[in-house]
Amino acid sequence: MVDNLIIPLLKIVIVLNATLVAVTYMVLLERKVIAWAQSRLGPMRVGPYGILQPIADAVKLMIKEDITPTRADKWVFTAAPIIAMVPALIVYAVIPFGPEVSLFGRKITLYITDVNVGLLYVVSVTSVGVYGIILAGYASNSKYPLLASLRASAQLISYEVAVTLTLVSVILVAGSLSMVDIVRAQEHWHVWFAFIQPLAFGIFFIGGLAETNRAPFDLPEAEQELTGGFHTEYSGMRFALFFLAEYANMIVVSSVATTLFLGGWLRPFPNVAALGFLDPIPSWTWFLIKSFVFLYVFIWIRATLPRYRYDQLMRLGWKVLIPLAIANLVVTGIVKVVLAT
Amino acid sequence: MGQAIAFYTLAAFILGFAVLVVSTKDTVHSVLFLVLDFLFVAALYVLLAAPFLAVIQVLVYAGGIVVLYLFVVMLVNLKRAPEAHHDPHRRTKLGFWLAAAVLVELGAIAAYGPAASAPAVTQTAAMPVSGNTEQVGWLLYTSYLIPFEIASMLLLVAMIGAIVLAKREL
Amino acid sequence: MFDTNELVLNMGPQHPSTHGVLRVVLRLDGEKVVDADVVIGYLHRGIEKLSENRNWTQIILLTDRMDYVAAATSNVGYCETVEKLMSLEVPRRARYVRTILCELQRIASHCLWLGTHAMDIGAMTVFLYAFRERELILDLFEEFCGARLTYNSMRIGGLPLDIPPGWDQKVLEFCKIMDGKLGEYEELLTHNRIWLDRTKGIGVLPASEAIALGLSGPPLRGSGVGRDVRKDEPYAAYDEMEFDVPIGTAGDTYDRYLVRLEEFRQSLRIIRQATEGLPEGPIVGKVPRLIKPPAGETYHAIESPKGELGYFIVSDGKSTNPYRFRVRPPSFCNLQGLRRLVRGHLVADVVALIGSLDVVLGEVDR
Amino acid sequence: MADDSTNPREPSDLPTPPDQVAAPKPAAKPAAPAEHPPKAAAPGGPPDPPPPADRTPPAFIGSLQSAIPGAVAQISYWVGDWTIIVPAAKILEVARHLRDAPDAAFDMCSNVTATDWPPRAERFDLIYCLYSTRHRHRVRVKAKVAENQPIASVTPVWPAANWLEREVFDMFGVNFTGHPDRRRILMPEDWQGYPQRKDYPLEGPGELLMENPLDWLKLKQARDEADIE
Repeated sequence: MVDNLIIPLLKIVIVLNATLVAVTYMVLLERKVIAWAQSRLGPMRVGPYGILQPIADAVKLMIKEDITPTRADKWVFTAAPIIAMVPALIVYAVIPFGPEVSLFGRKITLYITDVNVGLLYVVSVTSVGVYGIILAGYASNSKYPLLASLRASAQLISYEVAVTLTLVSVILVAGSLSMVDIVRAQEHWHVWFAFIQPLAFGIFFIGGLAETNRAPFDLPEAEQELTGGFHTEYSGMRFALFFLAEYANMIVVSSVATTLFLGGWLRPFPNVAALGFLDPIPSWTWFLIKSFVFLYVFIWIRATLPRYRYDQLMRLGWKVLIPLAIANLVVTGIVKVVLAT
Repeated sequence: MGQAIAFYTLAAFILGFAVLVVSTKDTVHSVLFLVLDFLFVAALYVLLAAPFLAVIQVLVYAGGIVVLYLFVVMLVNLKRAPEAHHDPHRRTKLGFWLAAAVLVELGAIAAYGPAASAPAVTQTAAMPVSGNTEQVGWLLYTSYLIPFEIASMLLLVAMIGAIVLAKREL
Repeated sequence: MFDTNELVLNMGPQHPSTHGVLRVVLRLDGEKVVDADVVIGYLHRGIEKLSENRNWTQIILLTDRMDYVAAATSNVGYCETVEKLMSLEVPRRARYVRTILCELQRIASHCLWLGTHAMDIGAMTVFLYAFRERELILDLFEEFCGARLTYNSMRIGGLPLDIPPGWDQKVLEFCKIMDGKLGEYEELLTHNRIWLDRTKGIGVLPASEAIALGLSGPPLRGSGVGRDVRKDEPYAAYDEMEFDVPIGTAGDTYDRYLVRLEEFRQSLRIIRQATEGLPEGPIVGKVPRLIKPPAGETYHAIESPKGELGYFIVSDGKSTNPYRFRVRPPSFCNLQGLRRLVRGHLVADVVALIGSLDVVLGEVDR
Repeated sequence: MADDSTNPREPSDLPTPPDQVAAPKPAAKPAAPAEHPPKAAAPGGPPDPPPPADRTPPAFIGSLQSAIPGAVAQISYWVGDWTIIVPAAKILEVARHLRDAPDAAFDMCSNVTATDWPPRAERFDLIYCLYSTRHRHRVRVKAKVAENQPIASVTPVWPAANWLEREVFDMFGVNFTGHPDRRRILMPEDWQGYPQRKDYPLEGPGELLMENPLDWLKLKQARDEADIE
């Protein structure tokens, strides 16, 4: 009973809440980091150094008037933010934050579940999240959101192909689809897969930027072109859901990248004994640090780069990333066969 | 018992959404119901202990193909004037008889066909691999290699055809 | 069966990238622009009509409200036109200070252009960097005339006030700071792959077309026409300054960007020369108590940061108001080229092109 | 020529003003004897002073005169600017010549505007400010038109004139013919009257309507309904 129901439920509650808090503070982090990049201070008023700003934002968004455009498709308009938010949250079910730990004399795994097809689960669930954006654009019955959702659907499909192909190369190396097994494989090989599969790592990172609609690929919400894109007509809490979904997706991408390429919860250089003094540090700390670095780079890129144009984005996806990913996959397969014989 | 309840609930949802897909007036709603339908079919696969198929169902159909449907539906303005719906070429009777014929056919298969006794399950013992994903892979590349290759050839041809059609200047 | 209608997209007048209240009605095929109709007039305040009922000095503050990001330049242009009409001579010191103010204003205006242009293309950090430096210029203007945006900083026949003590040193200090900051902008943009992709080959305008469309200022020079009113018809103290007129070769958005960046440097060069060689002497010429130019009409143009800013003024010689006051706003004429530029490009390029023309709607609509 | 127009501030460059402040309009108009019938009336028009004796007009004016007979009705020079006054009927011909003749080469039309002199029969002065990027010289061309009198648009010659002429049409109601896109540009499309005309009321129904939006809306609604019917 305790093992089958209460502990998983507790884990779900903890992960869900931690994620939501992380997401709101991610917004603050982004504002702060960009502000520092731009020689500003960022939010400073709410709490010391603006530390309570996310709470103020949440309150503001909740008490804001929730507007539904008169001629919008009301059901779809309401459903779209939920469709965007839910997949972003249920992905965390398979992300391993750490290995087994013993707590109060009970072995507890630091992940909600470990399914055989974990990685595919991540990919397929996030691919459903696209509907939030597409339907938001359609349901608003407005031209800017419509253009944005056309952009979003094309962009997400194209980059999903490239990202999935890189994942296949990782699966080939690890020999498993389970997220936990992939980390264990990196432990077994004594090396992070980022070093074995540097190309896949790069493509995954670029594709991750594109799939989360982050700069320089933030076309579906390009404020300067499409006045906010798919969420132009949204306000209040529904807008906030989109906002949260975007940041939750960022965290998902960083977590997946950490798991697949940076050794998940493993400490740096797991094979170097000289770094053994790092072992007492809890494994989930490493996971969080690595994910944080990813998120920081996401924000850093946003502060630095201009935005790609739609056709250039598609060209990059189809003519550069997908061929590279396929080549990488083929080479990986050949090497694996050669090494096996 | 629990499994039966789950199956019939899922089946009811699947059929209900399928009816909604064809009966809804708004094309985008129709596509949405199709997505829901696919998700429930995926749930059915989970129930059948085929998680790999379930995930692939969501990834390929819900996440990929239907997005393309939506893309086309939104790009091509299908909201026509009401009189356009009264299509003089509509063959309501023909459609009805066709549907009836399919129903009869299905009934005949159910009644007289070989009783499906899950031959795949018996084969698992012969397979050197365990786990759902590995079994699917094994079957695809051994017993069903030729259908698999034919399907991929078909897709390749379709893809080339699409490129030829879409590219205006060649 | 397929209804491939063109999509009509109404961009503006409320849109984050139309730099004010510009409205562009785009006819799109997918995301490709088939045609565009540029609709202006949302900020029309009738400055030309108003001026016919103000006396000559009062009009100076109306000129502030035209190109509100380069108000001092508008002031100088107007005052010089009236001086030309009255055959007034302006003391050399006043002309030098005018030159310094005009060039500071050019840098401030270009800072605003750079920031917003980069922002339109998605590089948000440049925006804040450029505004940081613009702030320094606004501080200098505040010290000179007490205002930060609408300066009213000129008088017919000279200046309202002499420069505050130590101001010239501050200007030189600013030049030193600005030198370094230009590198910062360039580092973020000039060789950035995405920036190049977004600006190279976008909105290519050959020289002959640019001239025919009546473009002036950086958009014209970006197309490779070495036309600069400061060189061709020198006013203020430009005949005593040494500077180059940068011109582009390809006539695309990137060249217009490079031209403006080089103009930063040339402006700094002019400011240094004018500040270091600032002559002593009076700041106002012999101006009659009642300003009433003799009957006649004239057209006088100066090089504002946006292009050729011309004033056509008719005096009837009897009243203390101009009989006709007409501005040739550079933004208005440059904006005319937008329709030609956006055809065949994508929606994302439209905002880049609006930014690359650097229009100020206060001046377009007057 | 280029030097003349460039630096008007130099006093040596300026002509001695031919007539002092508020002097009567110069009677002698050598080039246009029949041009200004109502000239005696008070604000009947700009003085358009003829060039002083020691100023020779630039060569392109002479060649314009010989190329198109009757094209130059009058030449004027004031504070360093040359103005050619041409008959309204010949404006397009003159424009073509000024753009294409190698000694003129006025390839840029930097400004088109108008001035309203109400008592005069040909109440509008249309003023074209031209510039040559090759020779770097300027000239102003002026044509006089009456209300509703058609005048050919110069947009086919200089595309730049498109918006500028639209503005003149918007503000003065000058009847341009052959303009590709003759719509109002700054004022709303349904605006009544031409604001820059001298007889346009500075206050009146137009402003009152703006102050009483309800009245405005009622009027608009009435008109819209009339349109639908």
